[in-house]
Amino acid sequence: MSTGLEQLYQQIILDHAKARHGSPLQEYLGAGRAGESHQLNPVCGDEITLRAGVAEGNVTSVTWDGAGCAISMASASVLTDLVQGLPRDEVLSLIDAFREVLRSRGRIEADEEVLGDAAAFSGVSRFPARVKCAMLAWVALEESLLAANA
Amino acid sequence: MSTGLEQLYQQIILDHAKARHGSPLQEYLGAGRAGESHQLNPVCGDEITLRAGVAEGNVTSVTWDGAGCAISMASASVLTDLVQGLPRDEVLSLIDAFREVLRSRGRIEADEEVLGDAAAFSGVSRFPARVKCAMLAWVALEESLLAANA
Amino acid sequence: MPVVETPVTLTPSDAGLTDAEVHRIRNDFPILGTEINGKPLIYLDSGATSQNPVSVMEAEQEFYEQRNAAVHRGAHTLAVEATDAYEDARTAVARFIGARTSELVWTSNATEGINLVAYAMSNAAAGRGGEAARRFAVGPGENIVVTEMEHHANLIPWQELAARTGAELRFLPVDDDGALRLEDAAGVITPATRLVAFSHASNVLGTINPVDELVRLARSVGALTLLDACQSVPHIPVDVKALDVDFLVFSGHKMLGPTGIGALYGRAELLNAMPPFLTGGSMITTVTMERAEYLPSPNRFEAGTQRISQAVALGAAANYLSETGMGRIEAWETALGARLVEGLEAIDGIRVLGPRAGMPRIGLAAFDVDGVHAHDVGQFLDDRGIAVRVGHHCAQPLHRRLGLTATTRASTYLYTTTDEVDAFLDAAAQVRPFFGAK
Amino acid sequence: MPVVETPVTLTPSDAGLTDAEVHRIRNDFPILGTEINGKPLIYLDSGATSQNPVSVMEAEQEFYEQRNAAVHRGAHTLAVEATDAYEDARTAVARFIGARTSELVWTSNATEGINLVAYAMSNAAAGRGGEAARRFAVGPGENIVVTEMEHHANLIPWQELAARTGAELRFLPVDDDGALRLEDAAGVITPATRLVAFSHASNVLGTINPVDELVRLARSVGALTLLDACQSVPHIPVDVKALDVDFLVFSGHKMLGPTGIGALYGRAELLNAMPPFLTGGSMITTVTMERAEYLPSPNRFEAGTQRISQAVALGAAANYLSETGMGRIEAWETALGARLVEGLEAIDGIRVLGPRAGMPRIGLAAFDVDGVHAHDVGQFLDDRGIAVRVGHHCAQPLHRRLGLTATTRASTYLYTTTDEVDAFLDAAAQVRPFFGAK
Ligand SMILES: Cc1ncc(COP(=O)(O)O)c(C=O)c1O
Ligand SMILES: Cc1ncc(COP(=O)(O)O)c(C=O)c1O
Ligand code: FES
Ligand code: FES
Repeated sequence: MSTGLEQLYQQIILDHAKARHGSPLQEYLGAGRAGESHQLNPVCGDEITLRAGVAEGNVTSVTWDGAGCAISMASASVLTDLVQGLPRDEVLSLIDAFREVLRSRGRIEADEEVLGDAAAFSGVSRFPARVKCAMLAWVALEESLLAANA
Repeated sequence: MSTGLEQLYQQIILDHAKARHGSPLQEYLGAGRAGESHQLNPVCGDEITLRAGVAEGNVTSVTWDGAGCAISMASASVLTDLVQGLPRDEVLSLIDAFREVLRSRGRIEADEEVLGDAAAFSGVSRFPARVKCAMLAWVALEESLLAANA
Repeated sequence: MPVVETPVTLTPSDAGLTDAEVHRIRNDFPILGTEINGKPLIYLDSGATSQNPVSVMEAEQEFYEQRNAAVHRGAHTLAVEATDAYEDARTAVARFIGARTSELVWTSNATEGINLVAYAMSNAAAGRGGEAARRFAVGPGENIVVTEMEHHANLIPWQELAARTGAELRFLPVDDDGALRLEDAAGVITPATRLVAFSHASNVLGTINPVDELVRLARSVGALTLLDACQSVPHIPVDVKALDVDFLVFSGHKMLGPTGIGALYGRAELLNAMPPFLTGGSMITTVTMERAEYLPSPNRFEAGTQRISQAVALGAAANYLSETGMGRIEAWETALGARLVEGLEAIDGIRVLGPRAGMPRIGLAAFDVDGVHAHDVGQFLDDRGIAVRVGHHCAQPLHRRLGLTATTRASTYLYTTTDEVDAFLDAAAQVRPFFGAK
Repeated sequence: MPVVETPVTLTPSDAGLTDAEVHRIRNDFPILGTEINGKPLIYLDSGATSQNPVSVMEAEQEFYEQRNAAVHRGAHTLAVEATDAYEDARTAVARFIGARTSELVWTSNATEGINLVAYAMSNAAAGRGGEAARRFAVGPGENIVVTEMEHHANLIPWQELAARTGAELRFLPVDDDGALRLEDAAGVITPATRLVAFSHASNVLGTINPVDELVRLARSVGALTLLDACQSVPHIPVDVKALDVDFLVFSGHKMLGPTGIGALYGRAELLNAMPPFLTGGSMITTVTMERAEYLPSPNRFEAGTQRISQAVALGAAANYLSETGMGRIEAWETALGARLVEGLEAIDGIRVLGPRAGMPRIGLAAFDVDGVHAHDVGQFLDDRGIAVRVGHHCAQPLHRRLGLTATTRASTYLYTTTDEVDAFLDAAAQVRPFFGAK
């Protein structure tokens, strides 16, 4: 197996693709407000619907429904684990940082200190056709957080 | 001056282009019937309207109005001289013979015995873009003769 | 005229190509010698777009280096030579499908050919083209029929035509295996049907549809027929007169030609009565500020400066295919298609769409891998240098009907070897283990 | 991305090209070294179509030999590389005219770009695109305005749009010299005007129209503007934002690119609100048998497999022009245009159309030779290896207005030398004597 493929599909990604933390989508019954977003990847037709709860400036909950490739599903799952409980503003910075890595075509390495397990998606940046897969849930979260604030 | 150009624009052609025998178009007042045809060369937008009188199986008159290049005008003029008084059927054969030479891309030489001055147009067959010019009046005469018979 | 190289000396036989011939043919395709991810390219995506032989590229280059000029417009020598090359190519491609030269209209691709007919029909409905064009008009109370297996190219233009004119769009459904439910046809195709548009060979299922039957049904109600021949013209012998359809479209890039060119065949009588679609220069006789008179077919449908070098190259491609022999290409690809399906069906957790092994199919197979998304399948194969197509293959309704959103498709051509098919099958068997699917 | 060769090392200056530079540039164009009728080709028909430099042909060939695949559809490596090359080319060409990438739609040629807008407008009139598209709808009581000097490409599509929708087509007349009668504009462009379409530079007169003035007039009545930039984008620096037009079209084959490709620029906001024109694959998000949802611009307008290699080649052409310097090309051609007109005006019996010597004009001149038909003029020149264009140049109404049916046109480009212009003038002076005109 070439390093290319194993860099893309790291074990942690294959595992999360099956585990799908945060799925299925749930009503947000917590304090504060919730925002929701639906994202479609036009290349493949895959979709995700994500709902985020925000209370007192912190992301209190992320749940989602989605159908898609291993990368998109794993990315949503890892994202859910990563952001639960973090301050909303910090999460928005994380999303920016993740986007920057993914768009870098392999030039920028993810900082594991910052992105945690999501750093495993660094390899995706070398596969431009798959960048949207990895970004799908992150864009949905970004929109949800904006909606929750609106 | 190259032979190509002088083969195309033989002196007889340049002369006829100015003389324009048979032009302008005239009412046919003779015996028998007349037929008329209007031909447009879509490549350049040039046109000719030609009227032929036929009496007792003979072409008794050819007159025309036209605007076009030296080749088209000379061809109409030479044609007028050539066919006056000939049997209609013979004229139709002449038209076929002329067409065959013109479409031959230089492979068939015109028979001067048959085509007379019109043999001067042999050179046109080597210039595919100009074949329509030389044929314009001939097609008009062909249609006029068919119309006169209808 | 560009010199068309004879590809390889082939034995004059009606049997399929031989392995040795295919290997010689491959030498004409430089890209087949390249590597992907350090492995030799195994190109199994010819159903999407085919590769170009040297003779096609040379025809185009020779055109630009020696006779490039605007056609049908200039009287100078270059323009005459360019026009000759362009029109000779039209004749070559028309002959390739058994059409007359004036019946072949160049388009950008098959998609544009279908849009051309659809827009000409709504132009007729708006009164353009006068009485002669009445037969193309559609409106409320009338309908257009397609099938449920169509490529979006042969579906959306008709949806839009229906929306513009108030006509209805109907469709022949497929069964759970993706086969056309011909038994329903009589209820769908009615005297109110103006046109039946369907694909010759399906780009997903690999089936060849019963053209005779559908043409007969359409004729019996006075409807026109349009055949989407994108997946047939490149791969099997096609004769428009034998098929007896009214319109037929295909794309050059799927038949060894360049991108940016395709063709619409139409019966001369129809093309000359149909209102124009695109308008502009080179398709007119007389123009005033108020109105324009149009040339007959094919120029009537070719507005503006045309895809000249692309036409010349496509002519060379058609010649390459003819000289190789379409019957022999068909036989070769049929064998590859059978090998694909047998191999895939033998792999645990793989479901092939369309006809089972042993049933007729062209040289392609789309399949679902249980528990692994098609894009992950494609990525896995790409890592081994194997190029396949993944997704809905521009046939979302068909996928939805079969309970899927995306599949993986392997498609062959005259340059595909049995070794390549085997390498692909080998890799396909390792997909589920790699992703831990169970 | 294809490697774009730097054409020649040019001195960084705002002045025109130098004679020496032009001679070096010519080495990049193989066809310019060929002979016609045993004489060196003098190509003065770039206004119809330009010639291609080696770097453009190589970009295309390199594409076919190394990365040919269907774009936006495949996940495999070749498809990714093809998509990158294709989209990089879009960015290069968009930048070349000062547009954003998403504002540049590929078309077959300028003609198709104009048809695209005209059909999108009648689709809007038929209710397609919903409320957002209302601003594009035209109908009875409303009008479209063109000028009397338009190329057929910018006239007939609007005639047809008017005929389809019941709108009126109006035009700005020209005076006896062919200049736009701007003083009449206020009576022609009215609050009922929905679109004003006009050419930037005339392909017959060589004038550059007052874009500012016409855009201001159109804006003042709320009309959209479409600029036919076929004769400007290849020859002078063009910045769509500075021109402030809503739409702009041009053709690749007139700017060192291949045939079969052109582009439509539209303001992003407009393109995203406009209903689609051609429909099919690769321009949709979700498709059912009943309806389709469309992607935003530019994909919304690019149905089916695109002109991929042609886009890549056009990107290389735009880079070649940029690296040479559009300002310097403009200066060079302006000088050639002036030389042409001065020389022609000095010949007995020749009447040049458009601006007199000393007035601004681009590098072309159309003229009438008293007593000699344009096709005979062209033939005479061709015999000396000089390629010019003869006829109505797809502008019949303008010719009729000026009392002519056909003229001869000599047009230059960055590779045209002053010696070529002089050889042409020399030959032009011998036309009337040869034909015995007096
Ligand atoms: C001013 C003008 N407009 C439009 C066109 C049409 O361009 P094309 O034939 O490439 O579509 C041309 C060139 O023929 C032109 O010169
Ligand atoms: C069956 C079928 N129809 C239509 C098309 C559309 O062809 P194009 O994209 O070349 O217009 C394709 C290929 O994509 C196809 O396979
Ligand atoms: S392939 Fe659809 S999201 Fe990855
Ligand atoms: S050029 Fe018009 S008839 Fe000869």
